[in-house]
Amino acid sequence: MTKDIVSEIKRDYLHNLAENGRREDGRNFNDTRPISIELGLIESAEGSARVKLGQTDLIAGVKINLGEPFPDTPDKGVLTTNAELLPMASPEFELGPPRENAIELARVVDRGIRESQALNIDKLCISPEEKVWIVFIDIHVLDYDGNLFDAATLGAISALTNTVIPASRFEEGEDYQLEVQHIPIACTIAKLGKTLLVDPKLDEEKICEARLTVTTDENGDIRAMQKGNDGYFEVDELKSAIKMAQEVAKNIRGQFTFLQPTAQ
Amino acid sequence: MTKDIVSEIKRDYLHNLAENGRREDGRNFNDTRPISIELGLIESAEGSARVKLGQTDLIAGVKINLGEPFPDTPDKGVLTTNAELLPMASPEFELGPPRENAIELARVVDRGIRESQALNIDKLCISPEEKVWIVFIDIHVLDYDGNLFDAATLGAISALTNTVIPASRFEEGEDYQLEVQHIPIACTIAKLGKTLLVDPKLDEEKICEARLTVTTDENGDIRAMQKGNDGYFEVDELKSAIKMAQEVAKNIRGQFTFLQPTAQ
Amino acid sequence: MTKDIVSEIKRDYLHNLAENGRREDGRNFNDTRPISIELGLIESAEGSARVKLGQTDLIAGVKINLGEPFPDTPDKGVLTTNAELLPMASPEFELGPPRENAIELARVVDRGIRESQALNIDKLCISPEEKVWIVFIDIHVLDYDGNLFDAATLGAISALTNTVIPASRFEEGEDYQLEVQHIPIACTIAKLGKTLLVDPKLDEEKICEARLTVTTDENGDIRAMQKGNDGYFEVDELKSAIKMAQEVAKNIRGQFTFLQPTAQ
Amino acid sequence: MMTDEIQLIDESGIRLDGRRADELRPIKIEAGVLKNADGSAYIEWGKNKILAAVYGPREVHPRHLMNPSRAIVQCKYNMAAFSVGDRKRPGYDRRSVEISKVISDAMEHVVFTERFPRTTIDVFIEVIQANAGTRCAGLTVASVALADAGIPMRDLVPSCAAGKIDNQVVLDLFKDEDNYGEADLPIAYVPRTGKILLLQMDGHMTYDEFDKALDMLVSACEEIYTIQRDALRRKYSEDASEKLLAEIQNSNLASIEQPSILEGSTDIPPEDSTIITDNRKGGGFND
Amino acid sequence: MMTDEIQLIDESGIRLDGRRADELRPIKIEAGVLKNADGSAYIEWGKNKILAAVYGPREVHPRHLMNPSRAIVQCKYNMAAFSVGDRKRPGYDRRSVEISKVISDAMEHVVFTERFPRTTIDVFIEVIQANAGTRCAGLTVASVALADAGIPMRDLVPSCAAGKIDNQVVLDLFKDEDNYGEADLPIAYVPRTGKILLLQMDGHMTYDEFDKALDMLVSACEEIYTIQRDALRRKYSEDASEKLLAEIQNSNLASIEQPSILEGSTDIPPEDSTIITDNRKGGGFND
Amino acid sequence: MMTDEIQLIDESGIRLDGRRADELRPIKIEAGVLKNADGSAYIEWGKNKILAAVYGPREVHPRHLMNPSRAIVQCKYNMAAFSVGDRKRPGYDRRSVEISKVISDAMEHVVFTERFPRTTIDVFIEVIQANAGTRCAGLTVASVALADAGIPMRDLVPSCAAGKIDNQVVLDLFKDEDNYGEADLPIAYVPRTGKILLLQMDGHMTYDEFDKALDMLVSACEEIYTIQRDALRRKYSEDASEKLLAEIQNSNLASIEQPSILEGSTDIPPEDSTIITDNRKGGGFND
Repeated sequence: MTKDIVSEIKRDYLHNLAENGRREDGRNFNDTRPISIELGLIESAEGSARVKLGQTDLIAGVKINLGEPFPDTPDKGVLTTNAELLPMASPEFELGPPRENAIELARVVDRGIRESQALNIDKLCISPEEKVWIVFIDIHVLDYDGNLFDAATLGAISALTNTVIPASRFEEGEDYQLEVQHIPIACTIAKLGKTLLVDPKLDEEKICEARLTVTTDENGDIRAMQKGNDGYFEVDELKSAIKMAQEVAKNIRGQFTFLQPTAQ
Repeated sequence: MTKDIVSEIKRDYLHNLAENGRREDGRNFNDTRPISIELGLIESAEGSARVKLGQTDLIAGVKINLGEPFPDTPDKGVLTTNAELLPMASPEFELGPPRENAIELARVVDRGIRESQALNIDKLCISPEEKVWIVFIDIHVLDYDGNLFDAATLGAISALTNTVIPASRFEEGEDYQLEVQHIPIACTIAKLGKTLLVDPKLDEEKICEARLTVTTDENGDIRAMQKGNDGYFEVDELKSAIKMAQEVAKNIRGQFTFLQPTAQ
Repeated sequence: MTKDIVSEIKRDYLHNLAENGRREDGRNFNDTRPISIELGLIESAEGSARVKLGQTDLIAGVKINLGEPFPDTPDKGVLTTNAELLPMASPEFELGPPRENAIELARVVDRGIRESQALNIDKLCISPEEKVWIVFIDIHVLDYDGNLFDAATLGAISALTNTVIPASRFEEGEDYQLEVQHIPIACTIAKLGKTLLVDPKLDEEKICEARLTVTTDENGDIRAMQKGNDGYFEVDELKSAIKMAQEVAKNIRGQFTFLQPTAQ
Repeated sequence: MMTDEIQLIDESGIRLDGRRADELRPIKIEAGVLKNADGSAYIEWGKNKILAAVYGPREVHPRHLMNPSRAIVQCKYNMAAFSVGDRKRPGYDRRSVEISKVISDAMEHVVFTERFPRTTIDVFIEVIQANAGTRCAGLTVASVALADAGIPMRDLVPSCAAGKIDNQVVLDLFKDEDNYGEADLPIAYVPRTGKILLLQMDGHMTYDEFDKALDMLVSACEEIYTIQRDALRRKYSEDASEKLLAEIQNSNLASIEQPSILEGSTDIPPEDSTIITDNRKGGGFND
Repeated sequence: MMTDEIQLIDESGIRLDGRRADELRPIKIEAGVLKNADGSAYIEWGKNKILAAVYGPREVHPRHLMNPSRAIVQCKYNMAAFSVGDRKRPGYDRRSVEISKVISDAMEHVVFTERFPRTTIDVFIEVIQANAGTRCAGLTVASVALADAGIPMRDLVPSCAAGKIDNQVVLDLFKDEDNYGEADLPIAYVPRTGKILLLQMDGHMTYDEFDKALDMLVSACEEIYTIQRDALRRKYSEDASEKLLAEIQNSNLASIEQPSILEGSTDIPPEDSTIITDNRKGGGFND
Repeated sequence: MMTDEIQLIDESGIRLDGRRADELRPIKIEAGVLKNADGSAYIEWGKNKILAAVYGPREVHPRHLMNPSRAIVQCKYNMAAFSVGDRKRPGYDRRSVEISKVISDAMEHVVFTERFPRTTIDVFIEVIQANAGTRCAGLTVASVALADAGIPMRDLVPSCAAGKIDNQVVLDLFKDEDNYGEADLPIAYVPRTGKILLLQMDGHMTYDEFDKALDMLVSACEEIYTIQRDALRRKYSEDASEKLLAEIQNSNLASIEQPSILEGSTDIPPEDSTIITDNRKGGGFND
């Protein structure tokens, strides 16, 4: 994601636009691109969602296995998140084991889900020290036009809301719906010069000095944050960014009825 | 195995020969090179064979361990095949984990053995879900002069015919001979222009447009096939190739008395 | 550790010095550099030591886990040694999995500890075939100025002398001091021309034709040796080198009171 | 492959999913489904769901793979972790390495690789949901993606497998049949030229069974070829797609100096091309 | 992060290790502790023990990472196998890859990278003993090592984390608190310019709690900044270190044509440097 | 290495396999056993069965290993999966990396590497069946393979191990002895020059025991040296092999301008060679 790919001309153009209160695609600074979510498209998965955020396109799939708990949390289920930046998604993505960017993406999504306590991992324990459900979230990025953090977090939580625990396959009783206690929504703010803007598309993401991903729950509480790039935020910018993120997340929640906890 | 290594001159020469019904080493199109098989040369292996097919030279070794079955086949033994294109065998082979060609070789050999039901994997189960025999076939290629598929399959099945299950080492009773139910023989046909020829040596293998490996059992039934290279076969060529392969396999069977099932 | 880094001029200079009975830093041929050992500096480790041998600087840490014995030694604990040539220690060290030199270092240290029977691995068995103590020795090289073999062996044995088995953490009774039966000391002799010299610093190590590491126990008996580089020793040189190593080891033993067996 | 008690074909010759022995599963192909790729396509074949994307011709990495006289075609077949019953560990395994190789060989035959020396044409096949027959479906959709990328090629490549269940030769096994089937025979067959570009087989077939299977596969590939062409027709304007498909029809007559209209939209424009059109995105060619 | 029965703060607001809510653990930094590295520093922060070493500017490997217009800053955060309770497998894992990335981003902001095109500045952070807060301690010590290496930079970068235990916002969690804490908020904050260069958070915080934590962190970073400067003062002669620190103080005023005195001692001398001094080893600058 | 109740030497000093303390296992060497390699040899040493093959001098990969002033010698020792009791996972492990290193060092000493700057001489040692002592047998057969490849070299390198069983120093442990032995001392010793090129040891030996072992090893290496020379004699015509061996005999007297007849048959002909002969394959030199 080197900045050299976007030419200096493009950089100046986008900065000038921003100084004049505008964005290349006509959005306001606090507008996201159009979001579409298709649920349950993968029958082989326990839960799934395809998210399109503008032209960023990805699938999140949930698979659930029976396994052993970690020794230091013998009475809790296991959650594990992986992201694949498929080489089909961008000429910049390469074959091979996940690089830095894929690892960061997976870890930021994971923290959003984990720290919001979206899942009750106590309930994923069947028999302490012996048998627990292992929840795998796999993000496959198909087309990359910026802001994977928000799209991937949205994919992950959406897939979880339609996940069925395949208990019968493992002879552990009947299948049942996975409970989702909280709905984390990630919102990424990019900083261009003095401007803060929401949901950066690829060109904006490449030239922004800094970005901040803020994942909030349905109460607006902060559950995870990640600053990126070699630029900086001042304290006031940071506070504004968080408030923007809270607003946007609320807005996204309103667009999709399934983005609601199924359990308390 | 890039074709660029053999010069255009060599290519034209071999094509011209083929058009005139001849091969560089004087063989007929349906002749294999001389085959020698040395059985049981590796005392540390449960079974072994060294196969020389012309100047292609390899050792197949069988090792047997006690282990657990795969969860989805709890009452069956395990067969696993690996091939090493040792760098000593050719200046083209490199150190490191197995590449594409070694993987394809191992998988084609494996399919020949597995799909012909050479082994009765039900009988390799000692205690369902708990203990089965794991049969490792390892092919070590020592000298490479073309047509590894046929030589390696011959090595694998020959090694299996002299394999003893080391039961006493694992305190599972007395050692006993591994039963071999079927004898798969692979025969590779190369296509040069309009000519089909059997057992291509390295030069022929490098310039042929396409090759077809056909593995047949003692009844002439087809158990595995693999087409290679970026050329094509027409339907009639394909049928001729299969019939050639059946003939050649029968011929090879006749050369070695041990190439017979030891069980039904 | 290519020799080309030290220029020919440096090489000639050091050879000339040696021919005249001198070394660059003024030491006699059988002098080691100053040695300092700090014990127990790593609280998170079961045992630890930081060794400075001149400007070579490393930490040896011991961690102990509960685990299963190897199948072929069901009634013995497990000892495993690893060395990391951290890229911070030298511009020549690279990131990534351990290379040849790190592997050789770990194995030579390991042999010194193992073959001297420094640990009584029978006593590290808690329950045969089921539970044994696994002793991990990790060497982290922080600054590299030659002769890692001696420094690392000294670090490993020093760390072992202050190691406490963390039995209580694994609910196996109270913590207790690891017994050390023997104290192996490694001494490396470098050969420059006809000169044998002890504890080569980096410049000497780079230009020496051959080196010999001799690990001896408190009785002067030989427990491990490793010759290095593409030069040679004659039989008489070899014998002299071993005697020098025995002398030097005795000398080092005298410098540190804790370098004594804690058990017989 | 194993024989078992389960009956897979009933007395009237109908299979578990209601098909006849020589009947394909429903196949839908859509071209041009991704933004970044130079070409792309999506296939649903029964319950298989597969995306293909093409990049290139572009620079070769690592450089030692570069061929000074032609392009290389590198297909990479990959299964999503969630595409199968038990989660698959992400990344290429031995099976996907082999499948990638045989698919690459088939594609290399139809692409006019000699026009793009020193480059690579990368084809990524991503199996999103798998239900037996993914290598054939993957190859089928990959050749549509190549056409969508404007890569000049001799032909589209339809692919299909036959198998054997309850001792009968049948077309296009789905997963439950594959689990209990006795043989699997995937091929790629170009109807217009009669060329077999991919062939693998495992299981147990007599020569006569093979012969019967081959007949079925030849017919099936003709059917699939039509579906591939229809996908391109739907994607491009009537006029453009007719020209495009006519070109493919005649391309085996075309000399290298008369490339198919399919070409264009490539990073490295071929010197000898007479018509360069970007038929991938926007403009008059789009539906 | 989990809530539990254990009480981590007593009635009078004192934590398990005797600290108040807004109190840092003891911090000691020493500059110039290694021989081979171009610059180095050691930090003890509570029970954390961390070394940092700097090499560069030097040639980039692998070469495709090279930036023709500036240096890249590559920080590698690594934990020793024996630095934690259960032995850690040697080598980089996913956590250390992420931490290395966010630390590299922060360092890249302060280094005058444009002066050393086509080079890399490598920073190795080795955690010898870990007790929560290692990424902040690692970044803190790394910027002292960079200064010790004479790399021209805009500023030192102090870093610290706040957290939440027993529902209260507190500064600088140690391990026992971290195990049972409800949130963790590491930042890097440059007091003189008010720039936040690193920020991560996980756990559960209301906006108001975040606000309170940020206040604490800003104060803490000022305190740590002083400790960093003192470490350089102790290492270098009074005169040299005053000049050096004054330079850092004013370096945001300095144009690129007037580099900080910190520069020098680099393999590739910048063309525009007016004062080149080796302040790493020997000579008058040493204690 | 462990001591146990099992008696490994009987009262009359005879070992389990009938040998005396200072007796070698039977050794057979054959040169020139592979077609593709530039040189090759096969050894049976007791129950050890080992092949060695040589390629080179040839281009170095990866290129950063290249030495501008001489050839590098890269020996790779590898064990076949089926060469030992429990199947060995294919590929290089830590043990084989170390053995490869010490063997490479020994070979590098005897090859006239300065004649082939910027190249590599690759030696592949493949253990087909292992029964203790494979590194010595591997080095022994590798130097015959180097000679067979026509690589100019100072000498052949015989290698052997001594050990200690039942508290006695004995020569050339076989597997059962090795399992219960108390020490292992492999060396490579060139009889004509008295040079020790490889030496490792583990176990427990007094200085006097070491001294005794060394005496045994020196004699043993003389014996093995003869077997190596006989292998070359059998391979080449009487005349050629005598010249070849005489050359090796005298090669330490030979200046670099008078290379051994062993050279030739290399891809990069040395400029200073006076006699270039392909003594590997066919022609009058063959048996």
